[in-house]
Amino acid sequence: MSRVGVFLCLCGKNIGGTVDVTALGEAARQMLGVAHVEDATYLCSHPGQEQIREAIRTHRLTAAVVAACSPTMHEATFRRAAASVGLNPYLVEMANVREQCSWVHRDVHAATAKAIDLVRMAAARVLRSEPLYPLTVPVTRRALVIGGGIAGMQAALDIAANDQEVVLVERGPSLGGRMAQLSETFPTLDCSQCILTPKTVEVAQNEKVRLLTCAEVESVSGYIGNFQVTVRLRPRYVDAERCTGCGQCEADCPVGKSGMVRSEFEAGLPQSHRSAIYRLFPQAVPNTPVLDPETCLYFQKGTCQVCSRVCPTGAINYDDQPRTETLAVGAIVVATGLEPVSPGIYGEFGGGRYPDVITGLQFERLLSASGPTGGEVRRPSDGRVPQRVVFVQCVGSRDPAKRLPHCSKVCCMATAKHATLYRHKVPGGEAVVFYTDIRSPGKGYEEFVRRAIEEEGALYLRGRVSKVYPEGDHLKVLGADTLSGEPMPLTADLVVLAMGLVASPGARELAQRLGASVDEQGFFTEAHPKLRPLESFVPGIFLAGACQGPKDIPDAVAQASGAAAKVSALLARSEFAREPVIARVEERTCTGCRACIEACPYEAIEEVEVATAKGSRLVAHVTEGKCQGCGVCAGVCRSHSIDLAGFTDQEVAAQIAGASP
Amino acid sequence: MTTELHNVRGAGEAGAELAERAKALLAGGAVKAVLSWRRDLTASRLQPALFEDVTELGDLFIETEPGLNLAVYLRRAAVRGLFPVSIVTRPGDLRSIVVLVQEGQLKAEDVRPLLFDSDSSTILPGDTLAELLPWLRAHYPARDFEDGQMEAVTALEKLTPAERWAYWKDELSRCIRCYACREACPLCYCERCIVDLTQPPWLEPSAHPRGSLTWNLIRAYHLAGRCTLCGACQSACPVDIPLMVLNRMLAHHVLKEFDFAPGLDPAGPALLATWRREDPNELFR
Amino acid sequence: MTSMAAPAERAPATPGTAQGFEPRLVAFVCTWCTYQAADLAGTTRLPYASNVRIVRVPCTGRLSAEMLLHAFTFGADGVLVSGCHPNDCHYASGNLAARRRWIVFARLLGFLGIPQERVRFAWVSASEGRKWADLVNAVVRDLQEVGPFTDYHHLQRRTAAL
Amino acid sequence: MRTGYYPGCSLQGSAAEFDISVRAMAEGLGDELVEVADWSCCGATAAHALSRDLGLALPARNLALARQQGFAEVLAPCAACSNRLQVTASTLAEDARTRDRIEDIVEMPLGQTPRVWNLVQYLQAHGLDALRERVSRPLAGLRLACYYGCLLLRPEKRLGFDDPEQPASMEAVLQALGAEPVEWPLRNECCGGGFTISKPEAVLRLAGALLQDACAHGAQALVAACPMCHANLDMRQRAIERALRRRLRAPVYYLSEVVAWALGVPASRLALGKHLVRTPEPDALVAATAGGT
Repeated sequence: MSRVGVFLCLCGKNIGGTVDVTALGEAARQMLGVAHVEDATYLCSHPGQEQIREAIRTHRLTAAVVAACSPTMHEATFRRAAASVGLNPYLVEMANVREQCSWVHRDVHAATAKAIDLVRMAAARVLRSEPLYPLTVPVTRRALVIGGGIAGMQAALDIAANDQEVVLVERGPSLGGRMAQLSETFPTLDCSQCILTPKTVEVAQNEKVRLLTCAEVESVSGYIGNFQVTVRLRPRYVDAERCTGCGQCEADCPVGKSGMVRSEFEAGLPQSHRSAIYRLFPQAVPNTPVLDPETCLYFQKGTCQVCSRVCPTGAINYDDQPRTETLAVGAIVVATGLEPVSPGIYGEFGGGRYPDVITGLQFERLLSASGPTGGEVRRPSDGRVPQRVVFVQCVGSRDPAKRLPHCSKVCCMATAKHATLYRHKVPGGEAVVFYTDIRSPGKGYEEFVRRAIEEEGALYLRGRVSKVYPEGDHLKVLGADTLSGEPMPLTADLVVLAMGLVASPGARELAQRLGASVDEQGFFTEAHPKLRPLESFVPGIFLAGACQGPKDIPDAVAQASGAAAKVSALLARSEFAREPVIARVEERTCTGCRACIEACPYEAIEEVEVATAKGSRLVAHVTEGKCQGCGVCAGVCRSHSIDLAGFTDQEVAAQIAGASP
Repeated sequence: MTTELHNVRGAGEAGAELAERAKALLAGGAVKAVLSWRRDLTASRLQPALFEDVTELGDLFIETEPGLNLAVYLRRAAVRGLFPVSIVTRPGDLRSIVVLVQEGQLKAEDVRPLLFDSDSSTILPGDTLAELLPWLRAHYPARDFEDGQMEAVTALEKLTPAERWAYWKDELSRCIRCYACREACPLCYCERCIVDLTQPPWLEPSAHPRGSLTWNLIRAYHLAGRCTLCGACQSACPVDIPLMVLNRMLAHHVLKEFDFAPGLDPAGPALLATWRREDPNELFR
Repeated sequence: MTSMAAPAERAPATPGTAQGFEPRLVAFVCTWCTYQAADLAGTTRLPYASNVRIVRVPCTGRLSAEMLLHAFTFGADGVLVSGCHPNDCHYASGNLAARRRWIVFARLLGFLGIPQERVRFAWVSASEGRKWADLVNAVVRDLQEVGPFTDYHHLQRRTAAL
Repeated sequence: MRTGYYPGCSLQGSAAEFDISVRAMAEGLGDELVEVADWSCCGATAAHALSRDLGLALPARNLALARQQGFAEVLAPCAACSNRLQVTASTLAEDARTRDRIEDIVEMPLGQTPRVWNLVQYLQAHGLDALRERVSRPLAGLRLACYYGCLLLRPEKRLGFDDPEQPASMEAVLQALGAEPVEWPLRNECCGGGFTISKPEAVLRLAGALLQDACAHGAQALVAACPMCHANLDMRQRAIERALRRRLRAPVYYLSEVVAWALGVPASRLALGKHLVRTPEPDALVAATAGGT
């Protein structure tokens, strides 16, 4: 039979001053199952804790109620004390008679009466409690990083630095992501490639990192510490073992010579083209070219085969096949990055129909020394050097009408950089910027924008552009200066749209495979907007970089390192313990109505078949690793066949009943 | 044999057609049995019957009055053993079958429903859920709240809380806790009904008015967003508690506030297991 | 033990209050927001009506309708449910799932004639200690207006009139 | 085919010729337009600015009437009318609570409201191929500038039959008639409609820019589908010419007029003479260009 010990803390005068602890003690002695009552001035003190341990031993207590401060304050303290003398910590219940009683009521009589009820409720509850034991979940000590951009590479390198294995999966043919496409980076204007290349090389050479390119996550099962991930590898048609990266195939490919295929890496600039067998850019890692069957003459017309003829090592393999590989990992880092909104949805700017209205990313390529114009700013239409460039900000940002209400965060800085670099390259040229607000928080950012305005002489006009259309071989830009309240019609040679940023294509599908969630722009939702920004809702799946929201390079790198730290902490031990507060199903009475499955925010419940006298039936089954213990499932179960350990129906009912004398 | 069918209650010509349709399914081997009604001359009302033999189909009748919902038998082992079965339904009955499918209690392919629409007193074409759902969706939930049907609800809503309380206290005080309502409802399929749970005793089992109040309250609540207004519970109640007033009130508000109507989409969500950000928030301060 | 006999301090009772009646209020609150708010009210020493008895659960989504009725069965004159604001749920959406249930449940209670003052719902975040104190005072005041829930508590005494 | 017809106030007054040509056009298409009995004000353009419910209730009454009178589709040629009616219909369709409130106000059941069309949507619904087949007087060689204005296209969320920023639906109609629509950038810019009384000088500037741009892109005439636009482009054109010190004399047709003409409706049944800028029959314009003048 259960013997509950009740421990009353006076907390100096904090409780004792308002609650008549003597009366409380007398009342407690009358309560069902209470075998022992004692008080102390400070139960949380060492002597106080010792007092509890002593009482548990001598009075052979089977459960304890501690009437003191808030459990948020000292529940852990008292549970540890009990555990140290062999009493299951989950059989220690606190009655919050300080924060929720003595501190909020002045009348001694009323406060005491309430304290008595609170202790009775706790005692009744703990009588119904059962011992619980921390769950231990085994951990596969290997991480998966999805996305080979700067964030993904940083995460992979940091995890590897902790001597833990990493598999880095990149959808494209090589590493680098968006950063590889940038010319210079704000606010320091150092060349993007130059600071990126060492990282890509480091990733490729790190023996703890396994790099899979042309690879996509196909399916994910399992849970924190124990994921099974199936990766699909597209054929590259080039044998990486044999390829020396000489580039002969690329050079001789007739598709390249014909110039009929625009380069995705060059953001589809009309001046740009690539071969059917190509590398995104010369320093690409891995340096093995990839053959694109969509544009390859051999795959399309069955002719050509030039690449295999010119390849000195016979590395070309037209029969290469797609394959899948299943990986066992303990943690996953999502670093799938972002993409610019398509200008196609902005008819007022020509919807992509006017060659000299280009996106910021295309302008980056025009500025880049490795770009199609060798770094000279030339108009796509006629190759002339534009004498006036109009930059339009917030195209696809802060635009609820296009269901893109968010600020894309980096465009203000990117535009200031574009204006600056344009002025450097075309000294006589005019840079006009239409902005909504200039947002430049970040080290040296505001100074950078000011420099663009004051030293580089970019003309900043606050207002949105309502329309752009060709007029002769110029562009008419119908802008407005909302500060002077005047319409600002301008003539320009080139218009650069600072396109808003959304999650990279496929993010939504990936989220579904991972069981994670994304917002309307496809950005992954973090577990808590303030306190858990590096975690997804799914335990063991972390977020790095722009997949969680628009970010500049330093932010992406910082978040990647943070996510990596969390991964390393998880992978540090071969198993990890967690609170045993999880849902459990009474299979005998579960009818398999699926309500709990639908209600679970974590996809932690599934249908399983159980044998019955009449054969078999489907019932709900909780995956311990996934369950977060919210109890929403228990709240919807009509037959109360699913319950929440630590907050069982029995415990809650007893606590409710305990509220009445 | 079909000649006898012309005096089917309320069904008229439809009866003959029904027998033919049922016969086709049974004879063709598409189903192993047909769940319908049989006229038993000794009984005052039609009896539910399971026809396994084509030759017996002559006794097959349609109960056109709302009442027994044959879907309730679909959880009987005897019937499950004969899946796939054909079952004669009225719209409310058929929708309860949709809910059963949605809640994983039944596989769509196990039932070949025949749908009798008393408004037009016709048997509708089609004998699979897929074929019949479009018709259901075209007519429901609109038909549930046609003129007259909401009168009892609105009348009560016009009263003061005290008056409503008095009304229900009186109505529910007649409840003898026989649970006929539960047994008659195809959606009350819990292996262990909450009222039979003794630890904790959420619902007081004894038939005193408070116990009966909580029982009827929880019964209605557990059917919120599920009840398809077939009327079986009320017609089964020996003391004539107006259960349908509760059910219809909830159905109406569920439709208004969540734009939700049950029994029209076997793949749809369950009302109380799901949510929308735009759900009304007025109740919360 | 007559624990409820004592008067509780609060803002001056509103006129028409059933004199001396101290309602019993059972509050079901979530661990992450409202329970923390109640603690905050304590640490900032905000006095409020002592009639409330808190039952802590991880999330308002954990609660079932039966639990609320249970409180009435065990003598509560009113019930209060409170958790995180709609988009702040620690468990992503538990409170949104709960919101639906309570809307339906409240409808039902209202239709049966149970005054809305007896079942109250509110979002109180961890930072809203003041809101918690004011809320409890307001709810208790309303309960004093509608008086004891004897209607319900004594129901079982009346034998069924068949 | 039998379509409900909601003329609205303009078509009974300043834009009578719009009404006349729409009816003639419909006849030419073999469609029967039946005026919605007891129709009342649509609330444009002031009501929704005063009160949301008023702005919804006024159109709602007309929708309810049309429904009662058994119309599945209603043609409201005036861009403002069709705008208000469509905005209301879709608002009520997606917001049950507002609908209940409005039903109480108009004291009529709204239920499934009829589909409302502006002139362009009406022609689209009719099918451009069907239209092409009925053309008996193709407008070959006629360079027309379609002017959209604002109410015809916006709000996109509610009307959404064309991209407000790059509209092309009227051009498609003209192509079906054999004409040569000119592409001109300002075709969806503001004509100053709202200021026509309060700030006429704004109208002169804005509408003036439109007329010049259209002419600059080689248009022989403009085509509009909105009475307000038409008033600003046609009625005020003399004032605009004075302000610009430039002779424009650009005829402004209603879309219904050119369609009706192409369908073979005799000029006698169109009130082209009611326009303030002399508006010749389309073929006269073609002849003029053919004659090289």
